[in-house]
Amino acid sequence: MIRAERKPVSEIARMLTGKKNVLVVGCKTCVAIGHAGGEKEVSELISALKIVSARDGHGWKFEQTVVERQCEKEWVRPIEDKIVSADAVVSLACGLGAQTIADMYPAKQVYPGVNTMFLGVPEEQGVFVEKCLACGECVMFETGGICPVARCAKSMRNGACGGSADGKCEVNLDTDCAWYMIYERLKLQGRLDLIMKISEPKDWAKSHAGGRRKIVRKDLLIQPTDRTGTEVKK
Amino acid sequence: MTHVSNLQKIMDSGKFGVTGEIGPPRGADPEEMIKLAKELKGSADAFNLTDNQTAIVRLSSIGSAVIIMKEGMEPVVQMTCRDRNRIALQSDLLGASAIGVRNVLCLTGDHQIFGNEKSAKGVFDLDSISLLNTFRNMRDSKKQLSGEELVSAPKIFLGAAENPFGTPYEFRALRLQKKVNAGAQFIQTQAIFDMDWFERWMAEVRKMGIHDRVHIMGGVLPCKSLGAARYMKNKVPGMKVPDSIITRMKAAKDKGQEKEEGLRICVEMIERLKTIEGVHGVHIMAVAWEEMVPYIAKEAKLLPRPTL
Amino acid sequence: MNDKLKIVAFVCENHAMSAIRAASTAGESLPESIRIIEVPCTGRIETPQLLDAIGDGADAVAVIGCLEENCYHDVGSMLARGRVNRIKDIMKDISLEPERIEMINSASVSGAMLMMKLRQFESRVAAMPVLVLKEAIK
Amino acid sequence: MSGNKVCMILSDCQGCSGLCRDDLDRLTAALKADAKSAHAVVVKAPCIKEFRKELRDLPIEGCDRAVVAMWCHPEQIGPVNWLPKKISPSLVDVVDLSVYTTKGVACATQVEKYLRILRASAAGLSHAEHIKDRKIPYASKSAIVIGSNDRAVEAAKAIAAKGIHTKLISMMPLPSTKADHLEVIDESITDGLKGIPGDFKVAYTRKGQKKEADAASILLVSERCLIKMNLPKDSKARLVPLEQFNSYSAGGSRVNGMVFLDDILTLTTSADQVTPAWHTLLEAAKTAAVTKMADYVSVLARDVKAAGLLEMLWKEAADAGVKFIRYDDKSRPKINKEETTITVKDLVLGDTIDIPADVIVAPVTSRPWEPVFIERLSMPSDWDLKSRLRGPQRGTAQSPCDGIFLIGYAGFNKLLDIAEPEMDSAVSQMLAFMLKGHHIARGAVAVIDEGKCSACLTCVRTCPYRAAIMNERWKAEIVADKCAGCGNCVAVCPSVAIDLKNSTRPAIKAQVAASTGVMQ
Repeated sequence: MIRAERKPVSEIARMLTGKKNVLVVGCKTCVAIGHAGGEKEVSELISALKIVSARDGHGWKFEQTVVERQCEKEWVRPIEDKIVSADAVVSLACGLGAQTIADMYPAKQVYPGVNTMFLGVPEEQGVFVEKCLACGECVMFETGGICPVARCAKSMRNGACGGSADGKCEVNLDTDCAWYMIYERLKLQGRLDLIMKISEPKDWAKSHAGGRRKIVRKDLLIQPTDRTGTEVKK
Repeated sequence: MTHVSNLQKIMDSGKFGVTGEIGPPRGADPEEMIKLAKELKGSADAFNLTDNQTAIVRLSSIGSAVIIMKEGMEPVVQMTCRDRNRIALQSDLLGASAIGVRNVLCLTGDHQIFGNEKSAKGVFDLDSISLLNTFRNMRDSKKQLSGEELVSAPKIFLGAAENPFGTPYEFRALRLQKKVNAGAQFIQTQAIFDMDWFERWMAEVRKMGIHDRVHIMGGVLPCKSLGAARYMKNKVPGMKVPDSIITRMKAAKDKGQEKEEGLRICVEMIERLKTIEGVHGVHIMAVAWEEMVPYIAKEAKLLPRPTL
Repeated sequence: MNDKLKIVAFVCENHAMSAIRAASTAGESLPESIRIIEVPCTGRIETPQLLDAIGDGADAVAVIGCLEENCYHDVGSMLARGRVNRIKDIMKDISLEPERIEMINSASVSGAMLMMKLRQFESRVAAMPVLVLKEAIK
Repeated sequence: MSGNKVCMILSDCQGCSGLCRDDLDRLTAALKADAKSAHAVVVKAPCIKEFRKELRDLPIEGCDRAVVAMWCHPEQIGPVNWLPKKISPSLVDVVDLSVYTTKGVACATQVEKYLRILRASAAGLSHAEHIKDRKIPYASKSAIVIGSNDRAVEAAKAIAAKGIHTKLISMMPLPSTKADHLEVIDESITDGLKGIPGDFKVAYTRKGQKKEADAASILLVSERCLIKMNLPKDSKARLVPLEQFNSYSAGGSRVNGMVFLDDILTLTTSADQVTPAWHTLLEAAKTAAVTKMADYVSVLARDVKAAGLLEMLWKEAADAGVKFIRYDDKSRPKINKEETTITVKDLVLGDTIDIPADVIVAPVTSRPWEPVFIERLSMPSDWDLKSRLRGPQRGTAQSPCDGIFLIGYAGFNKLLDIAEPEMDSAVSQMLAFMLKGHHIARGAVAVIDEGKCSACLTCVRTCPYRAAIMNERWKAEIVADKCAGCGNCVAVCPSVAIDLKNSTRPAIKAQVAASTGVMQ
């Protein structure tokens, strides 16, 4: 899931200087489960901001709410009243949620309350680790189900580099070397031939390097045709 | 096969090759480097010019190459994938070839986190193996990575580095094979301190027959002090320094003796490298102690360097 | 604004509360500024509640739980420590003294020692500049 | 319905219950004794299915309902239509006891819980709704003090003086002590301890004979817990425990000489085993030297262990001006009464020298964990589990098991002025426990709002009692009988889906507001 981390309260407080009615919106999906922007974190942020407001005399008035999925317009619309009556909206959802509100209500000032970090899994209670880079071209079929793009510090396609020591990455000695793991995994599966193949450089055009990406599922489109029978382009 | 560089000629003719290493300065003034080049001239067949080593901003590798070529020395230009994407790498190769650089060492590069620009975006568009493959195709098939034809091909002797001491250990010889398959013609290894380990690795390499297809140059690094040896043992990932080396360094009474002992160990390493089947040369990495290369080469009876 | 110090103490009803009761029976009285809120376990306290105590006008907050290695509910005082540290970070971040919130652990038989710690805490808080809140929190 | 006779079938196929023979027998006997269940049958078979025929032939007189209890899912045995015809399948209550099994809880506690559930079923109540806070009266009215030293005798006397029958089990022979309600069992080795609060059993061996004693509550007094940390009379030096060095250093004024001693026992007993807290000691000595707390800072030690980190610390301390002096066990340092000095024979120089010692700093909490103690007493298993999981920990130990009180069982020596009030406190707590007369078994209190639950598993991972599980709708659910109402799940739930009946959010909020005066 999408992992995020709350911005320092002082940073959020600076953003809100001069505002009056502040709406803090959480999201019940990824960031809630990731303990970054669910109902609990919304309450926590407001409690902290209230202290700042009371001490520095900002006069903020808070309203709080959480939506099921902030990245979807239909879920945001029910809280329209609250958004409209606020002069600042602090979104504790990931970058997607914040932008959904910002795009729907262009006149509103929407502030991110979290730093969206990565796509990761909970390794244990309270520990989240990155495992996918959303690069647009999954290569795990030949790396034993371990993603070298996200899990190798240098995103190498032909590892392991010389800095792999005792199976750990030189960049962060707490982190396992992805290519060490790939080698061990492929050995276990009896597929070491895969690692001997010289892998082609990645097609980064499929990632963000190719510009903003978009997926269109034609079969899901509710798309009228014009009189000649050709699809009207959306 | 035509020989494009002196280094290639020497090793192809069966002679023991020697390379040194020069770390370019952290400024625009070349004077120091020119002075050093004059001192080092003749002590090795070619000199590596590091490419922003450990991600510290320095005078560029190709720029340095021009400077030492003016002094009549042969450069080995190091190229890392950390700072350039495939466009820049291919363009720099063409540029290097055009000004007469003939030896290129392809590296993935140290991670930017170790350097003095920690916030930099690491490019890592390619890695060392795909870089080798790309350069080989540019040279042999006159094709750039996308498949498009080049107007003219670069002339280069391609090298790579390999670390026999990294993990997974059993993969290290295989990875060398991978690099050779990708086009590496010479290999400079990570600094060797554990010679027994290196010999075991070489035995594996020989078993696979790779030593006939590539010139392996053993890397050696003279230790300046006991502290330096300890640092390499404990702090540098992927480096193996056996306790025997530490013990020997410890026996030294003062700084001067430590230096002498460091040099002595280095010379002994080279002597031993010469006896290993499949090792075609030595790469002397006298980091921050470059002026000692002529001394080491002399002591290891590598001088005078042959001219062909 | 407040001439009298107010310290809100969240106290677990197991070992920590027993310690306070035992000390009281033995004739020791709680420092005057301490107001006790009994909770089933310090692990039940959530971060907003700790912040709200400060926001509501308390000068400091103490979370008093079992000894970590011997917590009545196994994990409670460990989790509470984590939350107290999280609030300390927030306090630092908004330029308040992180020492205003403290985790105190006590075994039920160490009432005297707990009282001593509370008195020390009170005097540390008393030495801090007065926290002036300009607005009332709603 | 509750007036009808109930047949109780208890299936312990393949020993799934994990109960030992005795405990199972106890459970059966208790069920049999219940007037309502005419029959309590324990079936031991590979599976209850195998025994259906036998069950059909059970001579069940006057029973028209049945409770089938086992430790697996009811689906395993299918519809219960194999009981005597008189019992209609709709009146058969199948109870899966495995749901109520808490790992690491003493068998006796577990049996007590099962009994509660089965009795509820027999009474025709659904087990979940029956589980509320309940009072369990103590089975025994006496108390046991285990320990051999003076403190133990004093504690036992104090308890007996309140009219509670008290047994003092001591390893050592004790001089005859006469007091009302006090029974001294000396020269006895304690073998084991089991039971639940209010009903403990202590097994001991006296003169080769194995015996058992009942008690509602137990006080353990560790032998080597108390150290009198007194300097010779008239000594002008000040003694500071190393553990309190920080608070001392905050306010201490500058003195002439400060001595750091490796172990306080050097001055008090002849114990030979020392495990000095080197790290703390060296840090403290360094601090003292660096901040010039004394003109002359020295460390007196039998052996300076210098390796790893310590080597650096040692060097730093020496660089800061700390003098290191080694002494021998044969010639221990002596405090001079008249002057504030210590006389010590320097092992290295071979000379006897006087060191200025206005302040003496020594660790008092450096006793090693006492394994003998754990071995001798097999504690209720939940405690045992904790010790195994966490290993020896430092701190005033209190038993996690209600009704057992500890003094000095802390893996370290304590100052007398700390230990004494603790002893008084433990005794008064024990008396309070005895006065209550009953033990409260907690009921279910955490409730999950399924609509809010995002199935994130946080509560499942956190619950110390394994009471939070995922139900068949893939939402979290609290197994009522396992929940102890601690509220740890409430605080970790990111979706605010759980609330605690006895400590709700509004209640805490109101309490906070009231205590800060916002309400007025």
